[in-house]
Amino acid sequence: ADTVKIGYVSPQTGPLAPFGEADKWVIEQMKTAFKDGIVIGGKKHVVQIVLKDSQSNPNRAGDVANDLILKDKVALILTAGTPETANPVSDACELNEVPCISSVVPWQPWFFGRKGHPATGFNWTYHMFWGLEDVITSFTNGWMAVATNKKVGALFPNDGDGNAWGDKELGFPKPLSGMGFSLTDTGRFQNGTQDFSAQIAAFKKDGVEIVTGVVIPPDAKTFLTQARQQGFKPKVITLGKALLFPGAIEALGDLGDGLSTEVWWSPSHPFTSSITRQSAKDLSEAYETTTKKQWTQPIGFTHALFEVACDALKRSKSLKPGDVRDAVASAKLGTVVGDVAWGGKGPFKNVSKTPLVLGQWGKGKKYKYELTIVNNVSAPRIPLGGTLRLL
Amino acid sequence: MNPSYKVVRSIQGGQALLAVGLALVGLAVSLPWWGESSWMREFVEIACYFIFAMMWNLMAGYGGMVSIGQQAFFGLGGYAMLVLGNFLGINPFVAVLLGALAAGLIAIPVSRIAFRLQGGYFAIGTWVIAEVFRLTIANIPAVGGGSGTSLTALRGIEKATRESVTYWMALACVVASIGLVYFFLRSKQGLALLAIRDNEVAARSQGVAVGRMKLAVYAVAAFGAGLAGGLYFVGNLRISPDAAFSVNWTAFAIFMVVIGGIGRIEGPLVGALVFWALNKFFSDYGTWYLIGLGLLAIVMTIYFKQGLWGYAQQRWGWTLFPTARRLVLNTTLATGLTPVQPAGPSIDGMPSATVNSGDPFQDGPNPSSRYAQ
Amino acid sequence: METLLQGLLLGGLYGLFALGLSLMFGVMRLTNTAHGDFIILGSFSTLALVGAGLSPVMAMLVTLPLAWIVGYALQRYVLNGTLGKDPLPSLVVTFGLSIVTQNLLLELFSADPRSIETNGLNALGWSITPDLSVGVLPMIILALAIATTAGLQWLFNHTALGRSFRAVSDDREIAELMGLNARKVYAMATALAFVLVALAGALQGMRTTVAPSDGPLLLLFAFEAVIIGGMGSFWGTLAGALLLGVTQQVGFRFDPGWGIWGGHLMFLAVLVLRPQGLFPKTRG
Amino acid sequence: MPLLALHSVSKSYGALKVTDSISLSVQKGETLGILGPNGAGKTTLFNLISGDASVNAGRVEYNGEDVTALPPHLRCRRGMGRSYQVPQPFGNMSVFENLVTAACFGGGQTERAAWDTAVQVLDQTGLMPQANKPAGSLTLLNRKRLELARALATGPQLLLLDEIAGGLTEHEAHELVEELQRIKASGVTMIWIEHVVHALLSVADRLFVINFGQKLAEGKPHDVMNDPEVQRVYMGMEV
Amino acid sequence: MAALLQTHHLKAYYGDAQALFGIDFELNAGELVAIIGANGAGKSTFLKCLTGLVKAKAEAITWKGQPIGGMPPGKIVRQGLAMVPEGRRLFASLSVEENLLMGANAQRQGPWSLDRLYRLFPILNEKRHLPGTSLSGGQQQMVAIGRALMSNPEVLLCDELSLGLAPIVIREIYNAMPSITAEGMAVVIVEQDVSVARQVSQRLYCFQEGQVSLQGLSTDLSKEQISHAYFGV
Ligand SMILES: Nc1ncnc2c1ncn2[C@@H]1O[C@H](COP(=O)(O)OP(=O)(O)OP(=O)(O)O)[C@@H](O)[C@H]1O
Ligand SMILES: Nc1ncnc2c1ncn2[C@@H]1O[C@H](COP(=O)(O)OP(=O)(O)OP(=O)(O)O)[C@@H](O)[C@H]1O
Ligand SMILES: [Mg+2]
Ligand SMILES: [Mg+2]
Repeated sequence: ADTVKIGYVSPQTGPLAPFGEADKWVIEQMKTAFKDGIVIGGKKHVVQIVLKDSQSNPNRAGDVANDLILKDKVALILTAGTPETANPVSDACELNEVPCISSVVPWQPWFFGRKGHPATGFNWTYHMFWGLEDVITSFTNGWMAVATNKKVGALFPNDGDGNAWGDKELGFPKPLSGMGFSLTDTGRFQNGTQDFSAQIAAFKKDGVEIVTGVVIPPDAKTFLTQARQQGFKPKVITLGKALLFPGAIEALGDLGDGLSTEVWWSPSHPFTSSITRQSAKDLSEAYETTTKKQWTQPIGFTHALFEVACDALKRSKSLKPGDVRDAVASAKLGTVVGDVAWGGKGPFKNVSKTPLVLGQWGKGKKYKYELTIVNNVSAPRIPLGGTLRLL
Repeated sequence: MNPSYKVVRSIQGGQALLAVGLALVGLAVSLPWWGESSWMREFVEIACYFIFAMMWNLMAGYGGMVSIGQQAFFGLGGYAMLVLGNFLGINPFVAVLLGALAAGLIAIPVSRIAFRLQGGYFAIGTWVIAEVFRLTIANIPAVGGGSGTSLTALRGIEKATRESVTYWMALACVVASIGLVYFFLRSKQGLALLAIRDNEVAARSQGVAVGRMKLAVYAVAAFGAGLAGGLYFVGNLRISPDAAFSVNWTAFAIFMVVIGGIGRIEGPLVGALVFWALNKFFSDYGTWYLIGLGLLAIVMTIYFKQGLWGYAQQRWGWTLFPTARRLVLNTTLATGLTPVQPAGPSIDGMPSATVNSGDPFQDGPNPSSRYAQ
Repeated sequence: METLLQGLLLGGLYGLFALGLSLMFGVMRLTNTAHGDFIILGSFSTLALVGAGLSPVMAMLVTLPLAWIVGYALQRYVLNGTLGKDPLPSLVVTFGLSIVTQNLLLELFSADPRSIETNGLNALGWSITPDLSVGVLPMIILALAIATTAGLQWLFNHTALGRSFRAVSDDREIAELMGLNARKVYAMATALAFVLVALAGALQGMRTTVAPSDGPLLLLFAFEAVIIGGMGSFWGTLAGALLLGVTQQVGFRFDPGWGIWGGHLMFLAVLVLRPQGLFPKTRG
Repeated sequence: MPLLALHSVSKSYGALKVTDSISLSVQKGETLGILGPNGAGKTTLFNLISGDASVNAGRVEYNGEDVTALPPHLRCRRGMGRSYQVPQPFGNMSVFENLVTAACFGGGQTERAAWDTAVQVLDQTGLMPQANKPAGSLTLLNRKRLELARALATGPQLLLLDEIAGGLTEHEAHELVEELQRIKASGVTMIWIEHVVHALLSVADRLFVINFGQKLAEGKPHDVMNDPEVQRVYMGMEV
Repeated sequence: MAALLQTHHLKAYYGDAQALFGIDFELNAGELVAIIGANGAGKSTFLKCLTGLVKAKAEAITWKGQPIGGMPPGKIVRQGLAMVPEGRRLFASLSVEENLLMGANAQRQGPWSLDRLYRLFPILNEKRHLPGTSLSGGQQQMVAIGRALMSNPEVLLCDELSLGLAPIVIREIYNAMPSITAEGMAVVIVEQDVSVARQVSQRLYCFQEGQVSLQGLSTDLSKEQISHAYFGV
């Protein structure tokens, strides 16, 4: 029978490895789901999924994407997990004229980080995730619910996310000052920085009570331990990226309790898979049963990427890149992370948005730390689990 | 007064070799019409490695300057190309050349710092310099800072055109870099460079401007590295400081040169072929592949210093790019210096001089051994 | 004030990085481009032992003698063959070792950054004044750096081993004539350097996170400290390291993105203005 | 005007004063012989003249120009040719190429002209049979010959020769002397350091004796050799 | 009885260049032998072969009948051969006393100790803590000799002892010779100064171009023979 190959690129190793941790499991699940093949253009095709590791390294991500396109000759590439992987993969697809669906990057760093032009957009690359506007709304709403001096200290590194979050126009600074928060941003630092005393000193000096940012997990640990060493105790710590994962929280020991972060997917999200018909809760429980590990947020999105891919391939006239691309572009699908459809105005020609809420880590029953949703202003469909506590 | 003589600078079968070479180039030029686009991409990539290695060889193998910081110029070439293309709207392919030029020019002030150090210190010092460039670029938001940016200048150009132009350009650069190094080494300046490598003190006392020569070689090597960089990123569309200024570029160059044989033009050529083959068959082994490369470089350096081509040259006297000057006297006396061999036709039509006169000269053994350059 | 203090604490760690490099430079004129990777190797071996259930101190006690053996064997069987007037062989070989070490660690431990569990020691702070508090672990590191420097300097100046280090470094041929086996002396020097490297690595792993690809940056810091300090004296190396730490810290204050850049720039400035280093050897 | 004039030049290595305020001048066409015990500072004096070492004090004038601060390669291009006591060949290049290099850069010739010069010098110095051998493979004697040949190939006005006769057989020494006499007759000025005294005496117009970096004696060869101090210090024989 | 130290057709090379072309030499216990010869004749190379610094065939050099050619220098010095190298070559970063102690590395028993050396060269005692290289040439030469003696050798090889030294210093050093050889130590000196060589030695070898051109009892050889062998005239 004919074969259709789907490429998948994510960080399996390196500082961003937690983003790719669940991929192997999801892919196994997909192999079962696709074991009978899918019909494309009237012909049955065996599905083969090729997984490549970007090692959290943008250069490597581009290289493996090129390999997938030129050597493996995949029909479609899926990619997820921070701009460091998704952007170069998307660029390689755009360059080589192969369709690509990406996720787990706020859409601004994905679109503007790749120098996308809102008027023309991209021809081959499509993206599904939330945007900075959502994360700003969720974070600030959460902070306004507790008593603080509204002094915020920011940790924005010199990478795709950090540059977007900290951007004067697109990022945090403008809306924050609009809402009466003052922002201490000491500047972009290198990922893997071993010493945060400069930032800590600046935060202490400005009397910062809220710390936010988007840092990689090891840097969060370095920052938090050094803050403790140097006697800096903010009331709220809401970090993107670093605090998404239970493993990272556990590694922090006692420092982990009460930290908050953005939540893009959880078992309580009210959506179901178009392939397996599992609800979000079923999906996470299935993961926990097989792997004996606590659920993580990327599970939903990895799963959803395959949902969109499967749907598009089924609707595609042939395996010609142009046909597959057209099928992707015309997707209208309810997935386990919400509804996916492209074709809005400006950047939204290539971007489909999914909902976002705020969560907080606390001592759990089943696991050492569990995530509770504490603010849902920007996505009221997602049920609340509690309210934000101070540290 | 002078015995009549001839200076032979070619090898036997040179013309045949030249013909084979030209045929290969011709074949390569036509590749876009019959080959697959993945082949072109592969060639461009290996061409970048090769040009980079060739320049590293010129600098370390001939000039005695062992640098681990050549990625500075690779990255600068790439970024200069990007800035010229993205912001100034210059055709990216033209921008590649201009970027290389920029890298070469920047090398001149940089050399003032780097030349303060010698030997191993020079090596690591140049690495620090490369890091300074990396961090500087990473802190400039206009070029995307640490996350890098995409080359938008190429977006308007059709895929097939882009691919073949990039490919031809890489091919031209490969041929040009071989030609450049070859003719440079054959020239009077090449003689000076060899003299410096052998004995700096004596070279100075024979009137060779050692400092200027080293600077020239450093700048030319930077130009070549910049060229490789520009070319690489034109083929890749996306550039980031970590990729552009990665020490791996130099690591692979060192590997190729050491495997092929340092201080000979054939070295990087053979090294690049070996590297390409290893890469093709083993790169899927990922880290194990890299571990293997590292071990191979170590073993070669300790047990097999002259490299593959050096071995062939010693063993069988092979040379593809003759740069030596062999003196042949125009007499057929049995006791003569060198039997007037039917010296192979000159590979490139370099003049073989003949001066009249006819002194007999002293007896002597027959030194016909070729030797390493 | 706080910047200065934090800079000195950071410099203490760099000092530990640099001492081993300085030792190998000094005795063998060997530029070890794999130095940083060996530091990381030290971190990971301690880390693996802690992972296997040993306490951090026990793990270090196991790692240090192991490092001695590895260093000795490496010099004896690999690096000795590369010494000589031409710097190329030793550079290529150590560079090869760097790649091998990095990828081996990558294979064994993956690219994830990790840190060594110290049972909360790394979060302990010590408040000097109400607004000024420093980490206990960094203080310990600085103290160790100073102690190690003093120890090395003493070893070099006042023991038979130190005498043979200096002798082979001055004139290998004559030293052999005096009955020294230069290859063994070199091996001892590298072994000692490796102990320092392993110590530095373990402490680095406790203070912050380490990943297999961190090595080169550490090599550059160590190298800069050695050159800034000026060749030939360990106190100079430590001073260079402290200066580098303070400069970086000042740079971080100015803008976190430019801190390390500032350190590099200071190094280059020293190179241009005072190529012999700030505290060159003052003997006799 | 003398071709070369040293004005109280001094040089120390650490605490060791190797050249101690030496003044000397050499006229065009003259051959000056330099004698002195081992380690007296003869080679060092050459280094100061050729620019391989820089003076701590004093001045070097060449052709009326102050060349004290001039780097060696420019001094060479102004007409100073030098041979080294410890031969310094370009070991991986052939003898012929060694000479071509010297003629090209020291002599400022085009490559084509340099070939002519090289062939002529090869012929003149009897190195023709070795022309295509790598210089590194030569025997010591031939290396020393190459030193002379290379210095000649730069087309020197002033030739600095450091112990080129050591180890020659009687016959060879005789040939060398004849060769040097020919060079001298062609108008080249020479300074020659030599321990093989009888060879030196048959070419030198004047002798200059150094001991401990200082001038011990200077003058007509015959007078200098009969100087009791020179006999004692240099020949080491009690008179 | 076989000689203490013998060479049989010893050849030596520096890379491709041959420096010694078959040297036959012998030395008996308690003897003082001088080697003379022009620059580059191979005298230093010969001594380096004896001490293992230049490689030689094993059988080419025998020590008490045992082949020692090509042994590492460290082993040879433990057998009892010590060398005072040409140009002194003190360790620049070691003090006078440390330089002397380096000699004791061979750990051979015998009469020589720091104390005894300081008695022989009292000036060194005064300067024991100064860096070796800050001494005058003559004093450095004393350190170099002392360093060799500290290994309590049976044979002392001295290369160009008087090189660069004032005549008065040379005399001082040669005056110390008898007290050095008194206990039966054999000595080989390489000396440019023919008259000194003849005065102090019992036997003489003259080297020319890597070969022995003349040998015999110092008192038997005439000035003419020597200058013929030396200069080739
Ligand atoms: N680069 C240097 N560094 C330190 N000392 C040096 C240096 N060059 C020469 N010397 C010392 O200077 C002194 C004079 O050396 P020089 O080579 O000039 O002697 P020479 O008269 O040429 O002797 P010979 O006849 O043996 O060639 C010697 O003691 C030597 O050790
Ligand atoms: N390290 C070396 N490499 C190459 N050739 C060398 C080396 N050392 C000595 N030679 C050569 O070997 C030959 C013998 O040198 P050696 O030093 O033994 O002579 P010598 O008799 O001691 O002379 P001198 O009186 O100058 O000390 C010389 O021609 C010399 O040029
Ligand atoms: Mg001399
Ligand atoms: Mg000698």
